Amino acid sequence: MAERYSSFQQGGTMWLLQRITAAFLIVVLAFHFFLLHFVHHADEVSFLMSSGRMETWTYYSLMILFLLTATFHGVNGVYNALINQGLSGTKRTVIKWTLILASIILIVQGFRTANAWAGIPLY
Amino acid sequence: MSTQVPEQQEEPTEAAAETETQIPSKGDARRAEKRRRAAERRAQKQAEEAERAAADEDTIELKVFRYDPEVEGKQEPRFDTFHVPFTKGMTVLDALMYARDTYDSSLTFRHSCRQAICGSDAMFVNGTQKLACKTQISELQEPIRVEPLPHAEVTKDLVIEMEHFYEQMHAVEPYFQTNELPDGELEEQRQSRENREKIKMSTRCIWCSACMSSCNIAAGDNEYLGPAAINKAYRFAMDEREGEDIKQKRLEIIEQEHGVWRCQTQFSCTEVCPKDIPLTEHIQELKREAVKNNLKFW
Amino acid sequence: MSQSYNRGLIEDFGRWREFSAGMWAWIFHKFTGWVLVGYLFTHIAVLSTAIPAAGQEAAVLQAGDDIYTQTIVTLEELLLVRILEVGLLAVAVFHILNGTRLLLIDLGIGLESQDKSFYASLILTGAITVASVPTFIAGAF
Amino acid sequence: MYEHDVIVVGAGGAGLRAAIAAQEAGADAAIVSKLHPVRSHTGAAEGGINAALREADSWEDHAYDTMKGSDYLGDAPAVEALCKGSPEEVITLEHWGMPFSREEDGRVSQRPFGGLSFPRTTYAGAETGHQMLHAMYEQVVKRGITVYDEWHVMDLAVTDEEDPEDRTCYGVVAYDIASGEISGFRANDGVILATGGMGQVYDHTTNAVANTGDGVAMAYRAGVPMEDMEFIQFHPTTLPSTGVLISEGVRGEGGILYNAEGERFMFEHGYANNAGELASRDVVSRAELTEVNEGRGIEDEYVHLDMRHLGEERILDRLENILHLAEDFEGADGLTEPMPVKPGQHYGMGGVETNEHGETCISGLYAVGECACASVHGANRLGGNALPELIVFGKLAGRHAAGDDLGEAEIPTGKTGEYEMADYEFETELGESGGTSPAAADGGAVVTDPETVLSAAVQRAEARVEELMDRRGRNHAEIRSAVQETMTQHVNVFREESGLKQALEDIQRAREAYKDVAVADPSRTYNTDLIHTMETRNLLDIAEALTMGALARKEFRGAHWRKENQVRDDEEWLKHTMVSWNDGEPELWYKPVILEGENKTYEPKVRSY
Ligand SMILES: Cc1cc2nc3c(=O)[nH]c(=O)nc-3n(C[C@H](O)[C@H](O)[C@H](O)COP(=O)(O)OP(=O)(O)OC[C@H]3O[C@@H](n4cnc5c(N)ncnc54)[C@H](O)[C@@H]3O)c2cc1C
Ligand code: HEM
Ligand code: SF4
Ligand code: F3S
Ligand code: FES
Repeated sequence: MAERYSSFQQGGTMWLLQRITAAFLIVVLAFHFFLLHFVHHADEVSFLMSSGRMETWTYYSLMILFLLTATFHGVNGVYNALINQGLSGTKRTVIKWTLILASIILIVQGFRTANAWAGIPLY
Repeated sequence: MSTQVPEQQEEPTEAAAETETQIPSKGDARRAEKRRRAAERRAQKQAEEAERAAADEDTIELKVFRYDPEVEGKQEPRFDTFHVPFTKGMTVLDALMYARDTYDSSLTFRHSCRQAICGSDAMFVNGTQKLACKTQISELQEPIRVEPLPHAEVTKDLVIEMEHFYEQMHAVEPYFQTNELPDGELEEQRQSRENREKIKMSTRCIWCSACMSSCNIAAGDNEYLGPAAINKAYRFAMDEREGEDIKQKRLEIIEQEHGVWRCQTQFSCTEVCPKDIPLTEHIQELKREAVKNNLKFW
Repeated sequence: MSQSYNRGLIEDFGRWREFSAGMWAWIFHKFTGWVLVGYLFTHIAVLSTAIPAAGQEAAVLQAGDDIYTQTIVTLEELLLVRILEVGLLAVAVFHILNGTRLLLIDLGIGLESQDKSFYASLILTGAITVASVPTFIAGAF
Repeated sequence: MYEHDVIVVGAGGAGLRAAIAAQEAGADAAIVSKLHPVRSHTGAAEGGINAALREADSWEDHAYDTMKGSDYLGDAPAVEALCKGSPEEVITLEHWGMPFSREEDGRVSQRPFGGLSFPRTTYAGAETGHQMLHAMYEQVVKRGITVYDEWHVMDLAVTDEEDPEDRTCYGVVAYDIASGEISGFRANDGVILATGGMGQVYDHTTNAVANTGDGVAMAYRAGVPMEDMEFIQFHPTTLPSTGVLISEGVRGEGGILYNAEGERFMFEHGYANNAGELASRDVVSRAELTEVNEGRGIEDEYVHLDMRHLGEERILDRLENILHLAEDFEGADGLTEPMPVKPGQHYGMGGVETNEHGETCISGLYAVGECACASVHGANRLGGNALPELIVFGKLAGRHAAGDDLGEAEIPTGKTGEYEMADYEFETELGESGGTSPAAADGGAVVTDPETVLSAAVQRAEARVEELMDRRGRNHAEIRSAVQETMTQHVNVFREESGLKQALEDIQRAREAYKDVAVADPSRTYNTDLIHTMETRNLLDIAEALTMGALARKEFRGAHWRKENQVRDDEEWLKHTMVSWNDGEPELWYKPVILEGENKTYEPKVRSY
């Protein structure tokens, strides 16, 4: 990894990524909420409509990006909060990997769902 | 009037019991006896004062945290109430000194300069970290509650263990380092006015640890460098006279695991700092500086 | 930090009454952040019903009788879910607004008025939430 | 027991500099201080450090100004060492990163100060002392010098030969404030006292609560004379309720002093028709007190310092710090109302007698900083001359203690040079008539083995603490305030014979009372009651010596004003007052002033500005 060759520290990268994803999420989350609660009301949601949206590749990639950033941002946020409260040692390693595992599952599941809508057979 | 009264009544019996069970030294017995008498005298004096105080309008009520690990009756923390005559311009420290010199000479707190420069008397006054000598009584709501700084081990009464704070301060290499000294013996190493202005506020820290005590993160993560130490690092990292390579080293120090990234911009450090140092601003600037620096290498 | 005796609530959140703006902002941001991650996980779980649904007959899908659509519709019929959704909006809006505030602070903007911007985030969150209640509740009865 | 080559007592500017110098000279130096270093009162200094740094300036001019300022009671070798050493020391501080104020070209700023013929006061805002103290402490951290903080040094471990000049100091005994442990600190090469001022002898002072003159009293009891103790500088503008200093800068910018009747008394009552508010510190202090004494004071206590007419903009620009001080410590808003001020004790010119290397007459014992009297300030200190004293003599003493050869000193110490005994008869009994004090010289066989000397001193200290803790008696606070009150009333800016005699009596009474002083707090943990009780004893010794000197010195020189004798008397009084502790009894004597400098002799002239 890059930090082997520079002074770039883990803490700094994560901090920066947390801000960058936050900035990205502001836009996407607002869009997401607006689209699914105001433009289309939540109770009108149906498989086909979702499917229709997902079949546009721009929307599909936006949602995948949304998934990735939100997962990173959320999980990293939780992890950070725990560290701030003094989490350390083995406990910390365990929690770290648990969180990573949970994120992977979440992302895989999200991918599959999106693919199901988009009609991509990979689900 | 004060929470200590029942305990005082118990004390004589306790002292007597001690004499029976273990054979104490003469000194111990005398001390126990003395303690009892002192307590009696104090109770009496306080009762008298309280009466007088009740009659007198211009008196303030002070509730002070008391604890002493080795004195019976003080091992359980309690609050004592003192009534102190108010005089114009009186500070919390003045009131404490009055209470100590008049009612109870065992009331313990650090203080020295009385002018907000030695940093010994940061305390928790009515729920905020304050320098006692710099806090006017007239600005406070009564009764005035005085406690030792939160998030630190209490040594006795209002005195806290400072060692941890000093360690954090020392952890950032808090001394000037430079490779760029001028050649001449009496030649000074120049610094621009702007640069001195930039570091000016950060050099005002008096090591009172009020900021550290107010920070939730420091409370949760004992190893967090804390606002004061990071500010100290800022003071040097931003000093143009130190040179680039040393700045690199400084950034590495503040970027460590328990360094700047721990700060969650709670601002309470900035709010309590008696020297008005914009701590959060300095911490944030260091974060950006660190990121910028890292991007350079990428 | 460990104490050799009990100093009561001095050491922990018992001091909440004495918290200042920045500390409240921190607490709320944390809380809303956690709610959002929690929601993210459940959200994906619920949406996952789309996976089996994709295997169902086209007609069933057309009629909206597929398992995904049914799940959503059932959930949306519950008043509780609607109310929770309003809560979620509030949480998200606050997190976004305060997150923006934090981003600005990280850029060194508006440090002096950090308390004001926190209050502004709170008020704005309240206003947006209230304003959107009708939209959310619509069709629930 | 702890052991180091050089033990420095005190961690203010003087102590820190001494420790650094000793360590640089190869010694294992350690600092023992009752306060953590950054809490030392050096941090309170505002104004600046005098140093002849510029081409147009010279150390000779600085020396001349200092001699004149001292009213010719400074010793030329010491004054010249100060002025020669100061530039290098200031630059050293600068190289250690001390954030001085800067000129456009990046060089350190200098400003004019009272009594100086050139603007040579180098400064860092209005917080020079703070910056200096911290810069030096940082160097101590960098060098890894051991610091025993919150250890109160109780006494010196000194051998007990008959003559103080034959004695040797092997270390100190200290009390760990946090735990109550008493321990010896063995010094292989030397002990350096740097315990700072003694302002607590007065009840109204700009000094810290910790400034109780411990070092002076300890050295005194070990046999080192106190020199020129009667010369006390009173600062005219301190806040009445706390003694916090309002810098001379306010008057410098045009601040005006008014009495209760709204008169600008400096002019209207003719105290200083030319300089007005900007007359020298002693003149303004006396004027203020005269106003109060004649019934024109406000609340019979203070006068007003008004700066409102300077306008908000100018005040905020140059005197912002003052606004905070008045607001925080007196509850007064300098923008909308005049600030109450009165004279307060500020600086003790006298102290432990040393030569220009900081050595006392006891071998292995040094003193530097405000607790020492080398003497550079003579009868009156110039503003900005104390801080250079700390670094110049701190360094010299540190090096000397560590074994560096500094050549032969020119100032004799103890009764080694010329001296004369005083022929003044004191009416009051002085010293400890009961003779209970375990001073170093307590007769019997002469012990010279360091270990024995030290352990005997530790035992005495332990017995002393036991005694104070065990017995019942009165609280030190009443005794301390009795002394402070009489000193403030009688040995203040104005001194007259009857008052001085009264003070000596009061001090003697306080001494009597002190015999059954007791510590009420039974705890060994952070017992400040005990510490203050021990300090009070030191105040007694100092107050007494100070008053003795003041009573005997029948002239008006520098800060010492006598009602009966309104002129400077060079015939009779061009000499240093010395007070020695002779087996429990103070002894008054005099030694000549050295006016011969390296290249010239400083002839006494009329001190006028
Ligand atoms: C308000 C104010 C403003 C001033 N402004 C100026 C100025 O502008 N320019 C200038 O040149 N001078 C100024 N002075 C004078 C100058 O600041 C002092 O004379 C000088 O700082 C004294 O330094 P020091 O190192 O001798 O003592 P301090 O800094 O007082 O240090 C004394 C040290 O000794 C320790 N100590 C004392 N007793 C014991 C004991 N029993 N055991 C162990 N340790 C002990 C203390 O803990 C402390 O660390 C000012 C003074 C005051 C009060
Ligand atoms: C929409 C825009 C968003 C913005 C602007 C935003 C902003 C931020 C910022 C700046 C932080 C860092 C706080 C700090 O470290 O000091 C943060 C933390 C966090 N965010 Fe977000 N965020 C957003 C969306 C989300 C979403 C969608 C989630 C959920 C998946 C989320 C979950 C979290 C969590 C759990 C934290 C950690 C909170 C803590 O400190 O305990 N955020 N957010
Ligand atoms: S930064 Fe401020 S609050 Fe913190 S220790 Fe320094 S002076 Fe005290
Ligand atoms: S209070 Fe703590 S979280 Fe940061 S802004 Fe101050 S250090
Ligand atoms: S007593 Fe020195 S800062 Fe308050």
